[in-house]
Amino acid sequence: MRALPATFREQARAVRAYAVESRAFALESWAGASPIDRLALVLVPLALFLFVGAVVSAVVMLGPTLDFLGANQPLVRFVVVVLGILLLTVPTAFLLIYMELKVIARMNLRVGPNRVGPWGAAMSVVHGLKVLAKEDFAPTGVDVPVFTLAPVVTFLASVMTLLVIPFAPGIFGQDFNIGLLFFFAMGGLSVLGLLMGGWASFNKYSLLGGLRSAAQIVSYEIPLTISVVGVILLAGTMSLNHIAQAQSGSALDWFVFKQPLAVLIFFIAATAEANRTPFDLTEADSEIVAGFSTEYSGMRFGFFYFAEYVNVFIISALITTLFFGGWTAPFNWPWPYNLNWLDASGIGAAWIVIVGFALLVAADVLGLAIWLFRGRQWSAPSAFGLGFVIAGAGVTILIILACIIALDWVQGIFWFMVKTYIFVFVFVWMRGTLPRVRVDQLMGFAWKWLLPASLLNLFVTAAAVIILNLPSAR
Amino acid sequence: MTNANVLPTPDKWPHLLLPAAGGAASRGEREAAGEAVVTREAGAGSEGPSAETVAGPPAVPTDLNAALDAGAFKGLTEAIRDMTAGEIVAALAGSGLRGRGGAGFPTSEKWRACALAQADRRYVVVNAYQADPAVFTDRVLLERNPYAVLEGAAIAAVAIGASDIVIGLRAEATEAIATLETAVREAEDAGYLGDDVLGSGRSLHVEVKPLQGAYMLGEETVLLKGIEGRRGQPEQQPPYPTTKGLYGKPTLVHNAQTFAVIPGIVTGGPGSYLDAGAKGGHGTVLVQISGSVANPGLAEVPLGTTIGEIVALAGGVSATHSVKALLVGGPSGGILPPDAMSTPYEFEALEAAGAYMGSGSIVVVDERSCLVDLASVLTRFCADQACGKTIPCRIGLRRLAEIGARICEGQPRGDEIERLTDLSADIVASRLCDHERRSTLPLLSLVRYFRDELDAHIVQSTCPAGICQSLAATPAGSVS
Amino acid sequence: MPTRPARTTSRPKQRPPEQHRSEDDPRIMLDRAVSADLYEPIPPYPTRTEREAEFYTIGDGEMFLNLGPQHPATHGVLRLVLKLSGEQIVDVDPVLGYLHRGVEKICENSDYYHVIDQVDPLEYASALFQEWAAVLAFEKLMDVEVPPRAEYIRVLSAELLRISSHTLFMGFLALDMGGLTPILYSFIERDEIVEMLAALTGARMLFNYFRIGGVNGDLNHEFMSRLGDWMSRAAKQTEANTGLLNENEIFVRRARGVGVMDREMALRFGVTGGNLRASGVPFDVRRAHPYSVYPQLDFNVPTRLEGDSLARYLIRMDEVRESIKIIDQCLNNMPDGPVMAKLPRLLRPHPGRAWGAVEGPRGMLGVYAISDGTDQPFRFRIHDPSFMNLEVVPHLLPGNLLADTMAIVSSLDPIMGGIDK
Amino acid sequence: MTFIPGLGIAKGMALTLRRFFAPKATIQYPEVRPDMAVRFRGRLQLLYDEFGTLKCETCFQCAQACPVECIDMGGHDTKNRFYTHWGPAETYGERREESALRRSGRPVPDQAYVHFQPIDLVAVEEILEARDYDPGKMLPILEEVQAAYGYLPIAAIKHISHVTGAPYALVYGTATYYSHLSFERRARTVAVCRCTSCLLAGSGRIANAIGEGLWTKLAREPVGGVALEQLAAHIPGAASPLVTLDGKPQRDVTETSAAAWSRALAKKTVA
Repeated sequence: MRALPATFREQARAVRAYAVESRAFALESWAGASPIDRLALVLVPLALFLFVGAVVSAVVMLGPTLDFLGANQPLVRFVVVVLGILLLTVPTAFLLIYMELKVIARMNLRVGPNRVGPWGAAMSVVHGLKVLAKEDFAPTGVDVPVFTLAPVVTFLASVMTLLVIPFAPGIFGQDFNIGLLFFFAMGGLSVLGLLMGGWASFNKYSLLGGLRSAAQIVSYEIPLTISVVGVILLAGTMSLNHIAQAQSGSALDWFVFKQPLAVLIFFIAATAEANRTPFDLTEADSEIVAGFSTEYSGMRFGFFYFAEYVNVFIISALITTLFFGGWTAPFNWPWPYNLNWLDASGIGAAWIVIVGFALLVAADVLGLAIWLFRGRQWSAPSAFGLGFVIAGAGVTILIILACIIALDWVQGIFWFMVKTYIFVFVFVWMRGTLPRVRVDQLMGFAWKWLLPASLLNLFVTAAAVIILNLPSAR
Repeated sequence: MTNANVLPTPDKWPHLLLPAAGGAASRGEREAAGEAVVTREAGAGSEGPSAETVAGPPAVPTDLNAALDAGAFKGLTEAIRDMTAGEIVAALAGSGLRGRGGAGFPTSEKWRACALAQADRRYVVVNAYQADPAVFTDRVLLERNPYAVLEGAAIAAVAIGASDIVIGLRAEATEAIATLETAVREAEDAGYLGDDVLGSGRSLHVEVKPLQGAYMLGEETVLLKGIEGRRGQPEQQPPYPTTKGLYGKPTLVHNAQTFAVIPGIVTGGPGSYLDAGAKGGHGTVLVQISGSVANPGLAEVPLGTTIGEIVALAGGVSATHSVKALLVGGPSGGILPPDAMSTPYEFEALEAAGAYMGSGSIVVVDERSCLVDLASVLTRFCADQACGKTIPCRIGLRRLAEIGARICEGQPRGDEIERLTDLSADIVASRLCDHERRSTLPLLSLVRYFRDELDAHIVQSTCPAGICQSLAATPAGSVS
Repeated sequence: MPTRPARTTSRPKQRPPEQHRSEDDPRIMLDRAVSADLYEPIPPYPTRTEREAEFYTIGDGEMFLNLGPQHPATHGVLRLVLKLSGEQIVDVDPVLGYLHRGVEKICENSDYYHVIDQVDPLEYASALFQEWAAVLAFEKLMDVEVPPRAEYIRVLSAELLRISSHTLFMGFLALDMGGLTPILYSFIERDEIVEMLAALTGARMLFNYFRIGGVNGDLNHEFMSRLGDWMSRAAKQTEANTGLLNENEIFVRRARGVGVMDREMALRFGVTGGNLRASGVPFDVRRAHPYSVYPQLDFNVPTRLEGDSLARYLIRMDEVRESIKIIDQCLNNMPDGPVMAKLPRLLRPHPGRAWGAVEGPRGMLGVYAISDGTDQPFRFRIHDPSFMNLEVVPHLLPGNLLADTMAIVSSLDPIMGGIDK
Repeated sequence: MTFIPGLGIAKGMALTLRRFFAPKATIQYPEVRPDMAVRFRGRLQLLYDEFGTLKCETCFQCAQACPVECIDMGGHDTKNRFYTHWGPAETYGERREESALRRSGRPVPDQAYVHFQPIDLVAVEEILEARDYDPGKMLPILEEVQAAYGYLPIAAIKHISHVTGAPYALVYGTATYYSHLSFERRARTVAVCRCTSCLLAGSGRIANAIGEGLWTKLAREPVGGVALEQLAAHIPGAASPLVTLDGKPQRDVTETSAAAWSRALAKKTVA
């Protein structure tokens, strides 16, 4: 009788056993390595090499770099700021996307994303990665150079405007004295990107989208700029930083109370400028599919998408700066209170070391307490870990409070961010509720209503300045 | 020889199948007993219509010589030598012989259909598979008179041009199998069977096929399946086995009793058979009488005699008890009231009375037993034995048995009787084989004749006979 | 151990022989076309009729724009070829048939029971009305008398479905005009109603609940409790949801005076239902050709005169209020008794013709059944209201802007399932 | 129409803000399952009637009609020994590749492959040789195999079906139809006669009582090695409620004593 073959289960077990013991052999042959092994094989030596190189160059080059930096302070400052702004925009865009997803969902009686990361927080990051990973191919018949440059122009236009926005007393990109003008100039550039995108995609829908966006932004640019002139008259300068300072003191000194009509016009015109509902004619889903970005995919579409959200952030920032006092506190805030007495011993920067050491000690004590309290069920490292986390949280809160009290720029950022995100919420709220306006109504409204209103506001403000002989007139 | 009790029958009754009463009395003794034994001579005209007794088969069943003296294989020699197939079938038609399988189908039509069917090979199958476990008629016939059956089958084979004969019977009937095999061997030695039969160049091979199996193998198409070694499930008819039977070839299937009578018809001419039976049917049939009778056993009864006479044969109802009902036709027979004693025991009358000949068994039920319990147990038996091929039989009978069980347990649903009759009508209407048509008889005859006992169970939920435990309202102590 | 014989069934896999690429190989032609920039326009579609020829000749400054069939806003797979000059619509050529399944032919090859569930997917947003029309026609053919309780249950479930269909209509109208929230509110509302009907009929969309001579199942406790709970807050919920749109200036400005359909045009094209009543003609099948128990129910037929998209929207909101009233009445005087008439297992109506019409959410839903005595209908003609309503689009759209096409088409509330049959 | 232009929009915004804080309508689907209505017809499951018996009669119509063969009717037998396909031989003949996976040539474990004790098939070969591999003589073959091994091993049936060419389902069908053929080695057999006169005398109730004692039912595969069978024919001359143990009639078994007798027998017999 022939020997009966072993059952399939046994054969499978045999194959797996072979696979395990042959794993050692696989590491030598690149083909057999799993992806993680391959990554490790490449990155580890590279990291080592770079680390060594950095240490050597730091030691050798430290002296000359320091004095070069010391020599031309403004250039360094500019480079740092530009880097900061560029790095800042993408996270804000992510934050806004996540906020919009969640808020509109809540308004629709839905829950919104809650599967990716805690409460769905990683949703926009995942969107970003997805957009990054997708292939952005150019369909046939597309005018390739214009097609690829369009998103860059739009994104840059909206990012550049961040340069002039005063986040806090000392914290701002570049304090041009013609900050506002620079702002509107950059705003105008983004329309160029949309047009280029629309025209280059060789698709009727995007063509319509592009033309619509051109018409819309151009016709809303005028009331937008005129409505801001009132503020300029009051503040006497176009530099946003000074405008913000002009409104310092309590909430009553904010220009919103002096320029009520201007706020309204500015708000409406700004929504149209950023293509936000109810004026999102450019990518009206139900009519012209996705407007100018119909043919875009991958990171090109990503730029358009982020540009839109950065625009929203900028506009709300501008509204807070121009009319709601930028980084000034709503009531005369007793602080910044001088905390120098804390630093009686004058060790200055050494404080950081002390705080770090204190943090470690606190972590150990807490870890021990938790370990005992838990009756030794937990393993020591996890108890210590929890202790460290709690201690760390406690220390950071303390530091932030100290900064708010002590440093005026932290305070400034706090207030600025609060006000800006209130307006972002309003924009998102509008997107959740309002239907879309028709193209001709949009145009009619701009030319027949907004323009005359902004002119009226300009005339009244000018008259007021002359008659009441306000300080800025002198 | 199984000690089945063969009841003595009055002399005027013909003895075509079994030797005359008195069990192993050899021919010689019977002569000594003074019975008028007339040996039928070939071609002799029948002497008048009155009861002629034909020399019964030899006392020792397998003694060929004694059998030859008694006229065995005479019909076969006549059939082979000087009768053509047409004449044999004509003789059979003249005799009006009807199948003994319970359905009573005229035999000659089957032969004609089988002879006409074009095929290179035909079979003759002797259905000696007595499905009803309580009845031994075929077994006793094979033990007491094997040569008659063999000769009948041989004649049939000659008539339809078959050369293979298969005898299917129960494996439990060990003596019958032994007797048959010795009879076949002796007949082959004597040249009546085997290759060159009586020098006529025909060959007749006989194969005895003991089959173990279920109740269903009594039905002809199921028996063929059993012989082929496949699942015993009936086939759609038509095509009838006469055109497409064993291994797909035309097959003639008859009960053993039908074959046993044929030699007499061939030798004595159709007339002799005609008058050997009262009005209605012709010839005799083996009936098994059991139940509460003085001397239960089986007897050869001419068709048309009343059930009362048959029961009297077995000594009548036992003295201590009175008859309550008559179960005629085996497990799927009809339960008839006592006044059915007067109905003649032949096909049409029984059908009219709501029973049927079936396996030829009559059970006398006395007042001690509960008819509802009996009917539901019989239906349960039929449901268990169903081969399961068709839905109405497989599920319908099971539901029917459940209805019977519910009535016995005393939890009948409101419209039990109407549901019962309605379901039975559906089962009978969509039957594939006779089992479905007959299995509904016990409960239906109960509804027809014993409505009061049924109502007692359903309405007052009492069991007059005290058999149904849950309903035993009557004082205990009644013998169950 | 039984060895399995060698596989003879599957052929060994070989690579097809490498052919020499001939001149007219498409890949060669494509490379040449793209590289040599010889991108001449695709020859125009061969026009057959005179109207088509006139439509497909293009003036200067004009262009064709395909709206559909995969367009996000068309209800199902409707394709509108627009001839635009700038944003202005010059002419429209609707193209139908993308959802054609030959339902009528299938119904003519199936027996009378089977037709009922063939008919459901036609007007899928309101499947019960379609069944009702078919069942009405067959009952006339076989002159079957439907028990009163079944009639009331039919009215009850159908009116519920009408409310859910109109809520859907409101959601899609707002979505086509850019609003994101109303569609969600309407789906929440609709889901509640559909859950209720699932408790009664067993299905959420394609119910297969009506039978010739009655309905499939009687009211059960689960359905009644959910209905009671929903009725208590139905009116308040509808007002809240519509409140979002009724006074919204943007919505009103986009809907008022857009796609005005006057009486003559509506009557000429056979438009029925809400769209007709919005143009001032108070025609409602429930009143004009009363069927079932509607004569005993008192409800009024809301009509408006303006005939624009806003009127069509407001009419449907009024109809929702009317339906809530009808459901109330049904619940109050619901008779008891059987829900299904006794019918033979095999239905062979005597040869004849019958017309059954029902007032569906989108208009008069009719079935014209001809039976020739066999167990399959000889002819099963379905009259669908959306087909008539869509007939009007090529006459309403020219002159409007591209954005208005959405407002007008979705205000007519066409269902492609019914149109393409 | 409101007279103040912005009022309608403001009202709409107010509504969405209220809904912002209102409870949400989403159900976290995989964790929280919606409770479908009782009468919901969308469930994909086998149906049971009010007595809890499975409504499926394995009539196999659905499996045959399924174009993609996604309905497979099969299962383990009541004793959970082997997996078998139910249904007519042609559809699920053991030779035809039932699963698309295997038809695609990939090595997929064959559900019909049954892990059963291998037996020495020489005896079967001899029997088949004697009956010259004729599927027509299936019954005698099976009886002789049962005589040779004491029961009908599945390996033997598979071998018979393979060698004689008869479909496995046919051989399996014949083996299960006849009650004297058994898949289970049985030490002793209790047979109850159910002829009319025995039924009259209460043999039906006796059979149930014995069945309870032996934890088995009539004509079922025996549990404890003692099989309860139905006597094929009444032994002429035996008393009316006839019960036989391995063929020998038992006098003392009556309705009352049947249960005790069968329990004693079960204890005595070791399977």
